[in-house]
Amino acid sequence: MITISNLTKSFGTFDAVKSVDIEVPQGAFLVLVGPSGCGKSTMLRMLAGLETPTAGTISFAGNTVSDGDRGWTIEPAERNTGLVFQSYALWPHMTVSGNVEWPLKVGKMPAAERKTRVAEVLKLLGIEKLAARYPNEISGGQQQRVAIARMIAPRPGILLFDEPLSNLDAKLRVEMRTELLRVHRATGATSIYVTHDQVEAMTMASHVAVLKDGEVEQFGTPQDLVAEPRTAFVATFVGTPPANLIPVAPQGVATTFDGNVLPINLNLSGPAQAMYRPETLGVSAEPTPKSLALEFAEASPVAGRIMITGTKGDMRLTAVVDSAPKFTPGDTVHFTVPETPDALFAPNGERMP
Amino acid sequence: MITISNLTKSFGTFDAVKSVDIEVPQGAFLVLVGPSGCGKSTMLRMLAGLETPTAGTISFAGNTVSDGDRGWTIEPAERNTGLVFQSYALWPHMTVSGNVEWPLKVGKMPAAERKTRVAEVLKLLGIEKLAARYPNEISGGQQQRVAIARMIAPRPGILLFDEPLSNLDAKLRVEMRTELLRVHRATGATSIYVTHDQVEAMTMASHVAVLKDGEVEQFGTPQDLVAEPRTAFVATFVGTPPANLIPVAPQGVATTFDGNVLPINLNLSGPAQAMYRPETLGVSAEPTPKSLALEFAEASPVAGRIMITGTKGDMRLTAVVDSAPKFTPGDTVHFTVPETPDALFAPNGERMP
Amino acid sequence: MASISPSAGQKRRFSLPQGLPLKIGVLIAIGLLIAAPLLRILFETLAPNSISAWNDVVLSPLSRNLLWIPLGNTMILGLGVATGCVLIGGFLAWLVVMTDIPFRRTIGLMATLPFMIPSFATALAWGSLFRNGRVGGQTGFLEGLGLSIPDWLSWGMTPTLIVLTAHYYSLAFTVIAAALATINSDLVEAAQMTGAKRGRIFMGIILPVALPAIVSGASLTFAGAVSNFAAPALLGLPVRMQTMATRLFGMIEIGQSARGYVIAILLIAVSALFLWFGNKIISGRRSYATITGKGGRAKRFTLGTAKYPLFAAAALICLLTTVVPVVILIASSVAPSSSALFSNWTLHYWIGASTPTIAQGQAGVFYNPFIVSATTTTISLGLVVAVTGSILGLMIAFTLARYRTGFLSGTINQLSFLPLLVPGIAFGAAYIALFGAPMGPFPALYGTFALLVIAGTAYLVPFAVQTGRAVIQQVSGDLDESARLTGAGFFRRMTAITVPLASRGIAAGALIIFVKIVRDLSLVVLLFTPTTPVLSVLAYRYASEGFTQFANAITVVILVISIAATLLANRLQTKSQPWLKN
Amino acid sequence: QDLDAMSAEELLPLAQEEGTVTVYSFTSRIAAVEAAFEAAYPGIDMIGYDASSTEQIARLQAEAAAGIATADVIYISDAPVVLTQLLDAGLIEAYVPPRVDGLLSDEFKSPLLSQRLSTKVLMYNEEAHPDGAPVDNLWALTTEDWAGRVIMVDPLQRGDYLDLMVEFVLRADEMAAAYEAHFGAPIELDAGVDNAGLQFITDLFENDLVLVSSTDDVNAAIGSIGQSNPPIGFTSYSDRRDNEDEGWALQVANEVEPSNGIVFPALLALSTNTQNPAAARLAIDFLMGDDSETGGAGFAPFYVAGDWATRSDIAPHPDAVPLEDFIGWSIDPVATAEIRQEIADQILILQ
Ligand SMILES: Nc1ncnc2c1ncn2[C@@H]1O[C@H](COP(=O)(O)OP(=O)(O)OP(=O)(O)O)[C@@H](O)[C@H]1O
Ligand SMILES: Nc1ncnc2c1ncn2[C@@H]1O[C@H](COP(=O)(O)OP(=O)(O)OP(=O)(O)O)[C@@H](O)[C@H]1O
Ligand SMILES: [Fe+3]
Ligand SMILES: [Mg+2]
Ligand SMILES: [Mg+2]
Repeated sequence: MITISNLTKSFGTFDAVKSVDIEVPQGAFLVLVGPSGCGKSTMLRMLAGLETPTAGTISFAGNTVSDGDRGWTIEPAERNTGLVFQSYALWPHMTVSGNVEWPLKVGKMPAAERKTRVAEVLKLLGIEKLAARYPNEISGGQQQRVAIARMIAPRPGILLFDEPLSNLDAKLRVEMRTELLRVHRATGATSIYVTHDQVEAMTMASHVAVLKDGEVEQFGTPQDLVAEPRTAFVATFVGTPPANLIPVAPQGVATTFDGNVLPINLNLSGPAQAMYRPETLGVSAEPTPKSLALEFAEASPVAGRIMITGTKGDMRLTAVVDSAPKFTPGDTVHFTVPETPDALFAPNGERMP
Repeated sequence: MITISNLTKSFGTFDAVKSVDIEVPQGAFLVLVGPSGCGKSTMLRMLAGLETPTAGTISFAGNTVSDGDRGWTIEPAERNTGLVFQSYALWPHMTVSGNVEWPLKVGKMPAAERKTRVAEVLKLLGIEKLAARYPNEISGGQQQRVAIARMIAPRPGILLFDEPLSNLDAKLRVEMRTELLRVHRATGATSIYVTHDQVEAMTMASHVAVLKDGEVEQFGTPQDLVAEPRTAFVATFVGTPPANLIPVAPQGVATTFDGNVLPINLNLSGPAQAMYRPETLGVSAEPTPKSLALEFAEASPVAGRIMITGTKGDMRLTAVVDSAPKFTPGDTVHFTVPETPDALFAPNGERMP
Repeated sequence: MASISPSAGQKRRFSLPQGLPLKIGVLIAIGLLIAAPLLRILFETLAPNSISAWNDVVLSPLSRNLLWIPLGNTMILGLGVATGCVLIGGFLAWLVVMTDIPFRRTIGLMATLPFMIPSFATALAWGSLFRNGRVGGQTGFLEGLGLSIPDWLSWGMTPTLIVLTAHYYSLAFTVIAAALATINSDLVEAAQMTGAKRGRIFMGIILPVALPAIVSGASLTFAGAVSNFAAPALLGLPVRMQTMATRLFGMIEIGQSARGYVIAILLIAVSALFLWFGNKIISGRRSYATITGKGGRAKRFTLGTAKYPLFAAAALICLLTTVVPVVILIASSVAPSSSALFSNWTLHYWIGASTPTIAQGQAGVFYNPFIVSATTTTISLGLVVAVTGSILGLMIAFTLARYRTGFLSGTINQLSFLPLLVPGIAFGAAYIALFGAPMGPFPALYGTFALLVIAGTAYLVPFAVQTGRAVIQQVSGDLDESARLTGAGFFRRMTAITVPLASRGIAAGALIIFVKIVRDLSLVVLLFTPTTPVLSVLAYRYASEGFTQFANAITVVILVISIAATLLANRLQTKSQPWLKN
Repeated sequence: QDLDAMSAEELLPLAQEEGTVTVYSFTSRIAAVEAAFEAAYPGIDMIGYDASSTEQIARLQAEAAAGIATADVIYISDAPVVLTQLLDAGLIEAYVPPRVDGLLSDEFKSPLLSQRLSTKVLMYNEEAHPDGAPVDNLWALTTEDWAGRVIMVDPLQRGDYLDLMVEFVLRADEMAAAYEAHFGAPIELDAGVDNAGLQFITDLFENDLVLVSSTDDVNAAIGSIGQSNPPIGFTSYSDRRDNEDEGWALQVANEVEPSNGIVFPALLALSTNTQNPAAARLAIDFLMGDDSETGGAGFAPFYVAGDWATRSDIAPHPDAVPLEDFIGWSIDPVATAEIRQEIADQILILQ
């Protein structure tokens, strides 16, 4: 079990992580998601012991390993954690197999066993043919896989992944995530995994933490998050595609949607944000009484359907429909809004009952 | 117009790119997709003039800029191309704004204009607050955006992007691709864009080239590729999720599907590979006459539906269904196969008529 | 290995900021090795009978000629030479390391040589071309052609500046080349993409990312220039140009060592100021990490049409600064008369048997019974000090590169630089006084090889620190971090990660140390028991007897040893960095 | 017993018991002495340390500070510095072997034993001036004729040249007389200059005296053959012996008013804390030469033209002017040491 309490990390005056409290059960697979720069990597680095927290503590199975308040931290070497760096951090002077083997050497694994293990993980990641190359002689995605191989080879007790599959193609990514899950399950290790890929988050996670500006917005199972986003931010952040938010305000029995009055009564007492999942929105080339006109942005086939996005000022709506007229950039798309939103959030982002 | 003919690049005995022929019309937006290590970055680097081809030529608007056969290439400086490096290649000794500004200085843009332009692109990429930081003081996704900003600031005539959005969160990625498309359209520049994100490929591309092992598997519009994959490889590579392939062989009037005889007559004369789009497959917890039993791998909500993946040996099937029973890892999932496949491919991968 | 928690026994709590133990360790080491002797020198000048020297030097009617004018000259020399060296050395380093210039290896080798050629030879080479009739004796080649060379070109500041630059640029070259070798080519490529021309990329990207190396190169060449005695003495004295170094030497020589030490201390103080400033530049938030964990490609710049002009420029520099002095040096070891270097050559001084008519019957160096043993001693001393100096230097460099800010780092940085500026004789004397006698359980080291090694290490460690730090700063921190996560300890990481990545810089430092100690006289002569003399002492013996040819022959032997060491280092270099192959 | 009074024969057994003797020598010729010594006294190992006077002094002082003593015998020049920094400081002591006591004049016995004499004197190019020295009075060097053409080593970089300068001051009266002899009028001193010697130094510097850094440079400048108008300057008389090898035409100016320069001693002394007192004395005895014409093996390395043995019984070298015909001033190290720094300061201001 990993207990993170009140964890804070500041760089100068900038707080990258702010009073984070999370409990990760033994063997859990925690996925951290959040916008670029929200502090995910910083979290992982603190868990790995590479960064001393400014405040707060981290404990592994009840033993405090980092104590920001007292300014100490146990050496990374003694934490039995492994980290796939976002920057890979491959050692340029070692070949691919050298990179994977060195940690095993440090761990005093016997030579014969080491050889087998290296071959095994390289095979697992599909890079066995590159064993003799140097990191600057392989492609970006190959480098990323070497970084993963290097980390999992010594079978650390806690696996930390910082966007480990970001540079892989979709096919490989699907395979790799299955493999990583297998590694995770086989060792019973607790894993913490940063990703921007929603599908990855949904399929791999036993728990998800959504971070924003260094704070945890919501922590729960992936299903919870999609079904019951606690804030407007979470709603727009999770899901493939994520939900839409439309600023609404009461106007008599009708409601203004992003300024347009539509004959829909939401029973509001004041301005709010209405959440609509993409599959609940409709799309047409012609206006309807309950539609909003946006500028067509893009269309793409997804899961046998069509995902259509329109923008208007800051607002961006995505609908997933079975079929739709063919739009070209610059066209106006009319998004039809259903009677009831999937959720309502206060203007400050909190969920309304 | 960019004409690539017979382009080859070898590293020692290894051919990273093999006789590639492509014509990219002026103002097109070509997306390169392909598995990790297939030569995408190498292609871009040759287009940028950073790598001299081993054979073949590249010409821009009729002027040959690289000639591998004669071993010469025009300086990158004289090509008016911009490249977002997969590794970002930010200059560590310059601040974020310094990184963006330097190319403008080189381009002799007047100081006042430069300032405006830097502020403008930083704003475009949402990193205006980081202007005074050094690259080692910002997150991975922020670095990636700086790399983009630096490339687009001087408005080069040909834009080359090497997985420019891979480290951004989904939300930002959607916004950024809209912005990049806007930049592309505004300047009329020809763009070549490497990505592993299918949605990106589908929404941004005017043309897509699918690479495999350094060769072009298929070149066409995104719609073509999804609708008419020319090879089995392309079929399994494009689409969200990509299509499934099942090895089939005639067995009297029936057919073996991955070894299992199903009462479906495909009129085959020999073994082949049948392609099924995920949305045509069904899923059930119980076997049906026309189903294949696989081990459940993962499930994830996509576009209001559920995407379910099962594996059996090397075969991996993905179905997208409106609803499905709840499986847990280790369960058996039965994928029901429709009467007619969406396409048939010969065992060597070629499409059968 | 499913357990999450480290067992309680593994727990180690650090209430100290990271890096503090390392800093303190290093500080203790250099405190003992460097600060103690320096303080001793300082106290010597504060003794009751020498304290007046401070007044004499700083605040008396003598100050003008004793301190201020020499100080002015010294600063001009230091800054001028450092600038020149960084530009020339940087230029050559760029050509050799980053471009496809023809004969790269040869140019690279040639560019490391000038430092190995004694600066007096370079000064003589200048004289053989530009000397005019002011002093009398033989005039230079150009006057021989009938040209009239003005005094300012023959003597004084201009020739001294040029000669010292020609001598020291190879230091800058070595350091900068080591740093440039580590630059991922994608940084340069990104600059090429902007349309920037070569010169622009060089000035805007390459030099700035190699800034730590430039600062190191500038510091080393600055220190070299301000402490060099031979060139200003040969070229400056005839027009009464004095530098701190000539003054300091003179004061010690005429028995006014307290004044000499005061001058040395002031020189140290002034230089420390520059060093502090240089360090300031590179210790900000800026990063110089050019070796990153995303293996960038190793690729060379193609020079295209500029190839041959640039090659010509490089070849000319190398030729003038290496070939000419070496030819002069060799000629002076085979010419019976120092005033006619190119006539009546004889190999007597090399292979001749003892003839009573020449040099009081000295046999040629090859028949000299001392030469073999001296060569062995010299080489072993060089090797040992190169190794110890590199190890200590590496520790210091690592500390400085990783923990760039803070008072302790500043102190370490300054201290580890100072020995460059201390006169060897003062340093050696302080060493005898401090470590000569038995100390507690340690036996008296005086007269032992060990003392010489320790003193040599302390004396020359600045080279290893400067070259090492420049390169280590370019190793991205996450490479070390990812090694920390594997559980590897400090030394393990050092040897497996940092050293190989910085190997070129470390090798460069070791090479410079080797060359320095092999050539050094003042420290060696004071500390060593010359029953088996080293080569430099041998050369000194001959020179002091007026057997210049023999002295020069030995200098040539030293040069050959140095070149051999360079070749060896180069070889190891290429072998040890296979990932940089092209 | 009193070692100082013992003869070499008496010292020998004691010395052999000690077994070794270490000599700090300012000249590498000690190597030849070592061989000869070990041949003469088998069983005693002589160890020669070859270091310049300055280095010897630094070393002795540092050793003293560390409380160790490795030297037994000091063979050194730079008498004035040695007297103040070593003898007065008690680091070395005088010893005169009884055997040679009677063969030395007093000035060579105290305060320290002088083994031989060297010079810094005015030399000229005899190829350019076959009829003898171009000057007959030192003051001629301060005239227009010799502007920029008098050369010497910077007296602030070499002790023996500083001693030469000091001697001019110590001999101010002779300098004054020579001035009058040369210019026909009594000397008028500049403001702030209080004697003729200093006036000479001042005038010399003002006459664009050329300074270089080593005696060899001076030799080459003055002596190189093939010069039409060679400079003149101060250097070692003994360097004339290299004329043939080096292509020089150095000759001493021995008919110059009031003198041509200085004659100064090379000193031999005992280290105060010597561990090998008998062997040390034996070594000094050996270095003083045997009773033959040329001083024998112990003195052989020093029996060169232009250097003179202090022992009256060693014959002058046949190729050189004998000491008694030589007009150079013999320095008085004690008197020199007294005003040496002061003169150095004056010169410093002149530069
Ligand atoms: N210097 C080299 N020596 C040998 N092979 C190399 C070298 N550089 C690249 N390669 C190989 O060339 C192939 C193409 O590399 P490239 O970087 O173009 O791949 P990519 O398509 O961009 O892959 P990714 O999506 O992983 O970035 C890879 O298989 C790589 O291993
Ligand atoms: N040295 C530093 N000084 C100041 N701010 C810093 C420093 N290092 C990181 N930051 C800031 O801390 C924040 C968190 O960074 P972190 O790398 O944890 O982000 P992240 O969530 O991993 O983002 P990404 O998804 O882009 O990788 C970022 O906004 C970054 O700009
Ligand atoms: Fe001996
Ligand atoms: Mg990150
Ligand atoms: Mg790539």
